Amino acid sequence: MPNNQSGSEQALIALEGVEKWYGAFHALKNINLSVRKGEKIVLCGPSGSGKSTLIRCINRLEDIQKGRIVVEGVTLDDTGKTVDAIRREVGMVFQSFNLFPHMTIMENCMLAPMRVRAMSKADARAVATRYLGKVRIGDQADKYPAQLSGGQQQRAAIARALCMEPKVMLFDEPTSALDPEMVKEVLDTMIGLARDGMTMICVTHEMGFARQVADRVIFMTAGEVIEEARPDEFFRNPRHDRTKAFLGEILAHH
Amino acid sequence: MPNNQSGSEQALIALEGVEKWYGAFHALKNINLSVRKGEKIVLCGPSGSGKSTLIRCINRLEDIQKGRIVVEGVTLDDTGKTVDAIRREVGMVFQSFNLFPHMTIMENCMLAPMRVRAMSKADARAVATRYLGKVRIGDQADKYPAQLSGGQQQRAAIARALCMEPKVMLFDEPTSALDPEMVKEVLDTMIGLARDGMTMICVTHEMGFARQVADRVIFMTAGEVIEEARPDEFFRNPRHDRTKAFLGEILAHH
Amino acid sequence: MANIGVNELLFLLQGLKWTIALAAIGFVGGGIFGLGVALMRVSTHAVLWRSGAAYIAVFQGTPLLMQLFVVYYGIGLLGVNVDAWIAVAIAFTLHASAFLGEIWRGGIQSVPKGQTEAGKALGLHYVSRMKDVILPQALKISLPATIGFLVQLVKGTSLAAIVGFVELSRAGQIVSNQTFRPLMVFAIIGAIYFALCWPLSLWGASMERRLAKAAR
Amino acid sequence: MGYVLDFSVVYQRLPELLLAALSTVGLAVAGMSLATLIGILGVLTRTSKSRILRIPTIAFVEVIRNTPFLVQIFFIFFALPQFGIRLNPTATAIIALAVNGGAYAIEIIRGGVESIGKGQIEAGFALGLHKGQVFRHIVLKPAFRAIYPSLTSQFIMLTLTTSVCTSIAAYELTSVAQRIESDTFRSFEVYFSITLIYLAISGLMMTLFSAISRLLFSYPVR
Amino acid sequence: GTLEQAKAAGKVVIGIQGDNAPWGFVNSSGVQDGLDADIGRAFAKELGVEVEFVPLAVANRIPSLVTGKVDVLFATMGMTAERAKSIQYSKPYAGNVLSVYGPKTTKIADYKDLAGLTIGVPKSSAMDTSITAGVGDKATILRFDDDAATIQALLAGQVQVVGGNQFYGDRLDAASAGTYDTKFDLKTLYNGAGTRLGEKDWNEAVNAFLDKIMANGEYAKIYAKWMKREVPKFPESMPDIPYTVM
Ligand SMILES: Nc1ncnc2c1ncn2[C@@H]1O[C@H](COP(=O)(O)OP(=O)(O)OP(=O)(O)O)[C@@H](O)[C@H]1O
Ligand SMILES: Nc1ncnc2c1ncn2[C@@H]1O[C@H](COP(=O)(O)OP(=O)(O)OP(=O)(O)O)[C@@H](O)[C@H]1O
Ligand SMILES: [Mg+2]
Ligand SMILES: [Mg+2]
Repeated sequence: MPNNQSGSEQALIALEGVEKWYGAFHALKNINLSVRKGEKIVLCGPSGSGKSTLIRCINRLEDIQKGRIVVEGVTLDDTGKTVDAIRREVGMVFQSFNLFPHMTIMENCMLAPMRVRAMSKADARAVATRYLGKVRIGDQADKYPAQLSGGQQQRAAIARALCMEPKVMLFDEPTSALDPEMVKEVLDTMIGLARDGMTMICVTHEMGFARQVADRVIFMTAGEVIEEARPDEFFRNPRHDRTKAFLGEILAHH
Repeated sequence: MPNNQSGSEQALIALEGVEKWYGAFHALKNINLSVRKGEKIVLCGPSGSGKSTLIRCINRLEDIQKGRIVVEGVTLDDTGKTVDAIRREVGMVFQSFNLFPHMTIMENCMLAPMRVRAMSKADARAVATRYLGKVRIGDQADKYPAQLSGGQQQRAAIARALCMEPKVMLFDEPTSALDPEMVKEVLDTMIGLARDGMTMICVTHEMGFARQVADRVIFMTAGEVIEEARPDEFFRNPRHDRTKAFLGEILAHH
Repeated sequence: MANIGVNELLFLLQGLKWTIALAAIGFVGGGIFGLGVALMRVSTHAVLWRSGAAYIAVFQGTPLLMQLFVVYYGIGLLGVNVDAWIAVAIAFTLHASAFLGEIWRGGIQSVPKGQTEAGKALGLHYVSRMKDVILPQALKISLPATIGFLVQLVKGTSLAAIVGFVELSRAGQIVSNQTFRPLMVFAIIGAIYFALCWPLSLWGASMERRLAKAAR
Repeated sequence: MGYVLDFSVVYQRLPELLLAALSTVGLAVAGMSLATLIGILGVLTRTSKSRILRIPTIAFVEVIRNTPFLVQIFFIFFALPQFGIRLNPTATAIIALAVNGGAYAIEIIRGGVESIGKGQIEAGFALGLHKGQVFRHIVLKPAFRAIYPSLTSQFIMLTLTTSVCTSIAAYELTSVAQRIESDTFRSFEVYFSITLIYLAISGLMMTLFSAISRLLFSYPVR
Repeated sequence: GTLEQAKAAGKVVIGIQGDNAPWGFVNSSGVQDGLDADIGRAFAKELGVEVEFVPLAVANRIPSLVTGKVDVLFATMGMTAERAKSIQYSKPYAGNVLSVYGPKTTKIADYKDLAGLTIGVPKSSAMDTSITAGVGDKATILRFDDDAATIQALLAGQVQVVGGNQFYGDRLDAASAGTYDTKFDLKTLYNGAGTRLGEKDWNEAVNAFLDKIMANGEYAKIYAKWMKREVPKFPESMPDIPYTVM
């Protein structure tokens, strides 16, 4: 799917013919994807279909064997320089939060701006304060991760990524480790981000969220993208049988 | 709520004025509950409301500071004897499975019957085979827990508890550690058990399950039972504002 | 002034025999009592775990040499004649049980609480819960540290010279004082210890790798 | 038995013993500090992708852990002068303790580093931190917290091992005790007393270790 | 136990050094040998009993005696007044000329020439005591576990001189011929057998035995075999070191 978008907006992220193997296991098969600035993509699919692998390739937590990944004009190659450049522009929020347990929330947020952007302590604190406020946990700044509820931790992880003021945010099932009540607060935070125009790629099975904010829903199975559509179309009229079966089950016991 | 049930059926489990503190924290406040043989209770409520604490008190994984817990006529006191007697009659399934990782599924299931019921190896194996079949993982008997999927592990945990042929089963969020596709298989197993007439107390937020099998839904908040009703009533017409808010949120983003 | 010849080597190997016997005593005694100490340390009974803690503090905190001395000569001073073997057995047991107790306590405590709870919920009594559920897992976790300690114990047997055992190190000292070649003698001794300990270390490391692989 | 315990000898020479005890503590603390440093650097080379760094580290660890401390200290004191490296007893003792403790520390700390979840390291990378920064800011502290008990008990052992340094004539508690013993033949009194002094030293160390742990590792975990 | 008990049991247990050739050592066949061993054997023969040697290290000589694990010590024990408060010495039965040894190239004639040097001595030895008293804190004294380590320290250059017994010269020559020589003598130290304080029976038996072998020439033979020197003249008494139980 070469970049034949309306042209006025250049692709912020482009994956071209990406192939990824784990040993003999073919995890990603000929992935082509291009994301414009401000676009919000929801990625879904059954367990093991390669969703996490895909977004982890984008900020080079996994390497790829074939194809090309371009972020903001920088092509990811094997040099540390392009990796660094890209990681500075791409924030990531993990399913399991991965907050640093030995630092307060504030310290978690200040670390990367100070070490990577060489910000002064005061500046880093100001940035952290701003984003912690944005995700509405400014009052928790001086607590340690273990002292926060799951929802609060996940929002802290979002704030930490935002403090680097990335151009793109990647979310890997950011709500699935949370209990039902906490899901909402994290989703609300993400909806807020989406409204502010952040470019987002989000792995999630929260179909309400997909309906509300996604520009495109992408459905993967067995390492392939088999469906890609606007959310209303995706839910109303899925083309593939596999998609239909999946949607059936996901929506069934809810 | 003294035991004023229809009388034909005696209460299998009765909690009377139970109070529980963790240090200074008042975790359970004046809990009164009586469960008849064959009854299925669903316990729900926000995080931290004391649901786990409540069911853990029933088989004495936590001690209580006030009140009385009676299981099948035996009053739990501080002697090891009543604790043993009750634990023999009450099975429990944990959210995190807690299978013994160094034993195969078969060995997991045979351990307690052999050690507690002094069953012969052959008898224990026969019982284990029966219940593993019942939860439809008979073919996984000789694998180790780590070799099973989450849903299979949880079903093995159910089989393990069933092998003691308990009068009551306690479930503590048995599906919340599972991914969406695996939830279904465990719920199906539980529905099967319910149909067979097992007495069950189940902490869960799977409202479909509650609708389908519960005789009563109990809603807790801040250590208190604030609502207790038949499921249709509970969902259609919750009395408390707190319940309404909670249900609103749980059902909203599904 | 002799040279280091076959006789001297044989003499050292005689010492090696004692080294192995002493290590075995320490490990058996320490293993049995160490389990007791570990169980005391994880007990919910305050008196038990406090005594366990005090035991560990005292016997980890004093040199093995001094423990041997006190057991062998200190008790002898009271007019009780203690056999050297018994003294060694007692002192090595005290020393090893303190260290193993602490290592195994760590192992037991790193078995998730859910395992104990699952055992309880199944109605298993204390002995079965420990023997069938907790200890096998704890032992697995602490195996590398246990082997590490065994290696240190093998080397620690040299201190038994104070109660008259001519084990490897003492034999080395004797040979060194006859030949006046301490460097050569101790190089040989180092090599013998290495030959004895390294396979143990390797075994421990391979065990560690196996465990790491088993845990997903 | 006719023997009468007489601690007055020890009491008279207590100042000497206490001074020597101080030296023992000094040797132990210096040894531990350097051992920790060796441990941290060793973990980096031990886990390095480069074989040129990794293999020698492994060899170092295996040789040191599987040979007696006495042999190691003899080697440094008596054999290194042949290669032109002549160290006085105190320096020899500190280096031997550091090398011995360091070999153990490498393996212990490596265990801690490996216990850090992959997610923590990935989170660091995802924030744009470099490898060194990830190690320094994200891995090190939780790793030390995880292995602190084994590291400190190894260090208590190291403290007691200082007594072996007497064999190269280093000045420390055991050597002074042996001198007093040989002057007076009051073996029991001397050995009982230094047993208590060693117990006091290790008690002090344990107290200090737990204070450090409270200071550094008191962040809550679940 | 007592002398009577030993005779009844037909065995005397003698504590002896295990690694201090040529006084007492275990030879490479694992048999106790040396001057002390021969004298010990003669002592047992005199009593008409078997001998059992317990090879001891420096650190456990006295404890073994005091706790009754051995009956008597023939363990190269230099006689000093301070030590005599803790054990009962017999008459002296061996002499030991202690000297300072060093490289031929350094000129040292007495204690004051030792100032500023690093001196090695075996710990718990009379050389240690003498040199410590003689130079005080004007020199660095390193105290090693045994003779082998002390000599090795000199060879390795870790010390500049050593204080040693009369055999150091031979050993240094064997290691590096013509490099080292004797600088000056510190003193002659006499060794006595040790028994428990207050136990008359053992002390008298040892003294009577020593008198006898010195008179009948057996002693001179043993001495010549190991020491390769003239038998020195032993003092009749020493201040504050009683030879007998009072
Ligand atoms: N390090 C690895 N080595 C080998 N196979 C791997 C590795 N990581 C992932 N896989 C395999 O790659 C496939 C894709 O994994 P991935 O984690 O991307 O799936 P996913 O779509 O995110 O699934 P889920 O919804 O369960 O998170 C899976 O089949 C998985 O088993
Ligand atoms: N060991 C403990 N010490 C102190 N407080 C505790 C302890 N265990 C639980 N609590 C507190 O008791 C309250 C009830 O806990 P419980 O686990 O029963 O809640 P829950 O209703 O099961 O919540 P969830 O849905 O999150 O599992 C919580 O506020 C919790 O913080
Ligand atoms: Mg995934
Ligand atoms: Mg709970």
